Amino acid sequence: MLKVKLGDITFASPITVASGTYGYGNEVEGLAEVNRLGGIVTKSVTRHPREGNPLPRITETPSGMLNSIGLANVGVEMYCKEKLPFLNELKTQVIVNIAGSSMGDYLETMDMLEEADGNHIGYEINISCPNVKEGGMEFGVSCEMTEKLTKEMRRRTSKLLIMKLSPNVTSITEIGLAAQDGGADAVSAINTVVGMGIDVEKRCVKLHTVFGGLSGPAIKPIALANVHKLYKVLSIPIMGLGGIASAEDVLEFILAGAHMVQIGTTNYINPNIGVDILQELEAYCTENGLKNILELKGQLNS
Amino acid sequence: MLKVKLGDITFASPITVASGTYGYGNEVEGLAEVNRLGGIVTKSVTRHPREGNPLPRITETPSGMLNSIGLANVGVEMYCKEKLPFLNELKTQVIVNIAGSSMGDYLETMDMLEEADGNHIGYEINISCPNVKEGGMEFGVSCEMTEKLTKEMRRRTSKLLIMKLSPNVTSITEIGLAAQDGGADAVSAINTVVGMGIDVEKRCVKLHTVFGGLSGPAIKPIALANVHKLYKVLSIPIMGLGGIASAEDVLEFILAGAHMVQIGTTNYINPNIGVDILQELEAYCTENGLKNILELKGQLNS
Amino acid sequence: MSLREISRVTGSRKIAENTFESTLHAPQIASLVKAGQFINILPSGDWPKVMRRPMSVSGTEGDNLSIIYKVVGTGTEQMYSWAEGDEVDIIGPLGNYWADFSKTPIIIGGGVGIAPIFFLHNTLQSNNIEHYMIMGSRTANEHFLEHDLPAKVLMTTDDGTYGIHGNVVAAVDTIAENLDLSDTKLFVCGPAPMMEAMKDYALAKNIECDIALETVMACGIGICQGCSMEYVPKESKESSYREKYGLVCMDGPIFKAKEIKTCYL
Amino acid sequence: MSLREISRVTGSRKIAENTFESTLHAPQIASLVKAGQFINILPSGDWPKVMRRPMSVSGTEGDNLSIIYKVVGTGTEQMYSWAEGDEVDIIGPLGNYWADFSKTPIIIGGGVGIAPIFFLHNTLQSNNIEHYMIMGSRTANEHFLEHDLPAKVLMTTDDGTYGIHGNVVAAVDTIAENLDLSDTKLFVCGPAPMMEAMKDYALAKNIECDIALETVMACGIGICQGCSMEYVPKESKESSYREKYGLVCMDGPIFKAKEIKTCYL
Ligand SMILES: Cc1cc2nc3c(=O)[nH]c(=O)nc-3n(C[C@H](O)[C@H](O)[C@H](O)COP(=O)(O)OP(=O)(O)OC[C@H]3O[C@@H](n4cnc5c(N)ncnc54)[C@H](O)[C@@H]3O)c2cc1C
Ligand SMILES: Cc1cc2nc3c(=O)[nH]c(=O)nc-3n(C[C@H](O)[C@H](O)[C@H](O)COP(=O)(O)OP(=O)(O)OC[C@H]3O[C@@H](n4cnc5c(N)ncnc54)[C@H](O)[C@@H]3O)c2cc1C
Ligand SMILES: Cc1cc2nc3c(=O)[nH]c(=O)nc-3n(C[C@H](O)[C@H](O)[C@H](O)COP(=O)(O)O)c2cc1C
Ligand SMILES: Cc1cc2nc3c(=O)[nH]c(=O)nc-3n(C[C@H](O)[C@H](O)[C@H](O)COP(=O)(O)O)c2cc1C
Ligand code: FES
Ligand code: FES
Repeated sequence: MLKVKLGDITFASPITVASGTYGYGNEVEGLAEVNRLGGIVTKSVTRHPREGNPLPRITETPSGMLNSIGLANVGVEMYCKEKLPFLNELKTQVIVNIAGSSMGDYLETMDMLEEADGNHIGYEINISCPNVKEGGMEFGVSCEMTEKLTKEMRRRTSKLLIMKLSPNVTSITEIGLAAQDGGADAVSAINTVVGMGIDVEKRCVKLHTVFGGLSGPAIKPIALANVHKLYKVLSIPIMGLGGIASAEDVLEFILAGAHMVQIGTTNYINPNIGVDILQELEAYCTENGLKNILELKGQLNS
Repeated sequence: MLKVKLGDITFASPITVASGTYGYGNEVEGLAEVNRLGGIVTKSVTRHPREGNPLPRITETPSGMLNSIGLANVGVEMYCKEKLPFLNELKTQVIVNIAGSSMGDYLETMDMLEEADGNHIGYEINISCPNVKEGGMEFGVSCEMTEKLTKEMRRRTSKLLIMKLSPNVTSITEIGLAAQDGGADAVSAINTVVGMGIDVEKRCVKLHTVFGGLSGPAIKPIALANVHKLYKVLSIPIMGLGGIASAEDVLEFILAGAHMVQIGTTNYINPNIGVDILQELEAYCTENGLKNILELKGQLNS
Repeated sequence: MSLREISRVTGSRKIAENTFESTLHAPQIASLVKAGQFINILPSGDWPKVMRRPMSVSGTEGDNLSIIYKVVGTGTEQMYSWAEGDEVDIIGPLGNYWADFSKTPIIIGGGVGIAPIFFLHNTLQSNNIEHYMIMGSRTANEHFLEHDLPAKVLMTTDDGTYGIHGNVVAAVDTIAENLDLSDTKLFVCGPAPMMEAMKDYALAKNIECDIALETVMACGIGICQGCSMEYVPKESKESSYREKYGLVCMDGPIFKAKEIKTCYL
Repeated sequence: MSLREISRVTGSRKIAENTFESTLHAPQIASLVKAGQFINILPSGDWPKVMRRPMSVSGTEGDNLSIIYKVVGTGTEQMYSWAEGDEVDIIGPLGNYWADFSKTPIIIGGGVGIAPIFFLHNTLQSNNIEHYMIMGSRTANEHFLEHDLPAKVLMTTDDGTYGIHGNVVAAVDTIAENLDLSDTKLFVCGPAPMMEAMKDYALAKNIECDIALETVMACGIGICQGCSMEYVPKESKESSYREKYGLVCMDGPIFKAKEIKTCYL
């Protein structure tokens, strides 16, 4: 009832977990039933290891949080050596998230992943990280750059290619169309929204980098709007994310036009939220006589 | 301690109330001490009366709300006849918010207000309403249009001219600079963020117009980021707004670079929140030995 | 004019399945409020949402007023956990009220829509105005059975577990048979389908009918323009401000049946 | 490995000004947790924030574990209102723990930083390891006076209202006079300024010193990378992943004083 296909790949359910909120799947051992998820998207991997931004890096906000982690990660070489073996053992679909500061970065990282002995079925390309000077945002706000990067990557892989879009633009649909024209199999939307916090007592910013990315339930309405806008113009499927915290939220995204969803920040509160939700969705399908959850996709009554 | 100047105008405090969340000052009689506020910004006034969007028009979201009122208002003629007399009696500063669908609309409305016998000390120009097809958003996302409109208005009035900016753009600073170049005395930021809600039970959108504007504490981090970005490039002052719910929030905006602030959605919970806050701010100034609250403006320690 | 009052909880009790009555000590509002009006409640001191919760007043007794509510979400859950003596910030009285009882009133409440109907019932009674009262619910345990009610009261349940088997329309029809309809007026509050049915009935039979609508409200005082309802188009085709849409908080909550395009808001 | 357990509140009591101790029935975590480790708490079922609240375990007794906290915000307010029998979702045990007691331990806690120090104290006691304990606070009523403590315990208050007048550094200095510093080890947890002072002291006197840091945490299990601390730069200048920044939740909360760039996080 929950089975969905993206390209040639079958996912046991449309429920996956978002990059940066689930590590590489091993950290949640004992806390979550990883293998029951539809899939996991790894923390962004970059060409070289990154130490990340100076602290402080996170702060809570009303119904959300700001982060400026700065893509701290082991780098693609270590990823292949240390993280890949565990990921290869998983029975859930693995999507590797790639970030970079330049075209070369992105492509080299992908080349290395293509050559590595990984079972991952696809890539999510982070062209929308607002938290590092060179976080790919120059790609994410430009149609030309997005299309070019997508094309180059498409040439390199026959695995799933998913471009992750930023909401911090005047028109997300233009960027989405560029990704589609470049040959992406899907887009995911949204990455975090640019925000800022101030510590009044210390009279200083709450994140060392001044600006950071807002995530969590606070941004759900923004995410839904972006997903729905994309749904209306794209012919490729959309992975919807942003503030999902319940089965009802997932249904909202599917009704808005999402083909699959990712759960991010809520994993911090409940590392098994994805599995909790898919159980509820199964019950929902049964109760509502749905053969497959995607019968609801984009089905908004007027 | 709270007195601030904007252009030639002195405000008893930097605390004002946002357009659309305080009506025309008369509705809160008995619930709020209007005359103790620094000022009030009226509901958007348009050239002709507007019935507003079909219902439903509002819905709650995590720490916020979506609205698509559609600028329902009496129109400028009725405004002058029915609302102006009451506003003229107020001892607080009145800023009239103008919205429109075309250059002609905006300018005619302003001409009529200039001719009317109003005590208002300035205008806030809504070029950022995401809720009507012709809500001025074509102005708010374009530097050229913003500058042109600002210039035309500047020629027509010597009263305060404040352009109200949208966060739904790739670069708010470009629009802000255009307003400054056009001759605005200040900008206010931010208007609502585009969002959407879905009623899962009914499988329909929660707002008749599909998309609406997100406001309330959920957007405070987004508003702060925009205010701070503007502060770093503009030479004209900024009225900061978006999610303010406490004196601490006001201090956050002032530290981020706001010269004055507006309180919006929180008025619905507490119509006297502005006065409550300014009392707290007075106490804060005393405790912290500030002669004037604006000593804090932009004073972020690093 | 409405005012804001920090009231005190004087008591709460369960009156039906998942339905509660709370009384608040609120001398100023209690002295002003009329049947049909509502108050806008801040459910708790650290209320995390951006809107208050509107509730019809179900009655007053001296300095106290009461409300009746179903627990459906965060706000009503907070109300349900009010303890005696808790302070509750309320704004009221808000909206218009039931008026013009020159024709024989048949007052009809369904679900928690019973609240303003109870208040009306008591107002009519203390003014010695003869009236009929109909209370509808889906099933017996949703009825406030222990309420001590005089004659001319009909109870209905959709499932027949108590009183008349059927909905309130059937009950009204029963009463109406023995009445001069042109000298009868309906006062209605309840769930949308019930109100819609009563509206259709009243229009079909040409009975005067006032209906108290419900919708989401941000401000409750005519500012946000969020609580709109749609009028049946007027003769004058000029579509202008508040001709096409009314505000439930200010122009209502009570509207004439013939003015209302739909009760589903 | 950590696990998630739905614990039950078995009791709560006030132990000092604005400071509370709660005990949770959590058999699995209680059996695993070691002094210095923490748990990550979901303060309530309808918790409106996006992060759990980390709390050091202050001790265990059979199937129960205890925590000590100051009420400072929404989360701790919820904890303060826990009733016996309430279910509380916790994750633990998390982080590293106090280890290596081959040198004479001087264990030092300030404010609610006392929690993991209490646990350490009990661990040392049950292993018959001789040690000194210093508890610092700003003023008398912040001390947990009724705690029944053995000898070799010094209490300090900044304002002299109880015990030694002054801060914990002064107290350590007093003890240290009669000890071989090279055979002494400090174990510290408390407010940032106190930890920073102890760090400087330990480095100046070349005393081994382990410090339990605190910072905001989103996940508590090494995923979000939000809980970073900065290391004193290493010899090897290669700046790479987790060389420059450590994660308090995984690499800590306990770090060696000489590794820590600053205790202010
Ligand atoms: C003028 C007026 C008078 C009212 N009088 C009463 C009364 O006497 N007793 C009573 O129990 N309720 C009354 N209501 C409805 C009451 O305001 C809602 O039940 C309440 O706001 C729900 O708050 P919550 O936080 O518990 O639920 P939420 O979490 O806000 O919502 C829970 C569910 O209830 C639905 N809901 C929320 N608000 C409304 C609404 N206004 N109308 C219909 N559905 C809604 C939501 O869509 C959701 O499905 C009245 C409403 C109005 C406008
Ligand atoms: C490993 C670890 C162990 C801890 N052990 C204990 C303990 O045993 N007892 C105890 O009382 N507290 C402990 N804390 C701190 C505790 O987590 C915070 O006090 C708690 O999260 C505050 O939650 P709140 O919702 O009540 O306050 P919030 O509303 O979140 O914050 C209130 C105020 O406290 C500050 N604050 C919040 N979290 C922290 C933090 N982690 N460090 C410093 N300041 C903070 C905020 O900046 C704010 O000013 C520990 C923290 C960590 C990381
Ligand atoms: C702490 C943190 C770290 C993140 N790291 C990444 C990352 O490395 N790569 C990426 O593409 N997105 C990253 N994200 C963004 C999320 O994948 C997701 O797009 C965003 O948080 C919105 O979803 P949510 O509201 O469900 O969290 C991160 C988010 C958070 C909160
Ligand atoms: C119900 C509603 C109506 C609004 N109407 C207007 C309007 O007419 N003109 C305008 O410029 N802004 C309008 N706004 C936007 C607010 O003035 C403000 O920019 C926005 O709500 C963000 O501030 P807040 O989070 O404090 O509410 C409206 C906002 C709300 C919630
Ligand atoms: S609730 Fe705001 S206008 Fe009616
Ligand atoms: S709290 Fe998330 S990595 Fe430490």
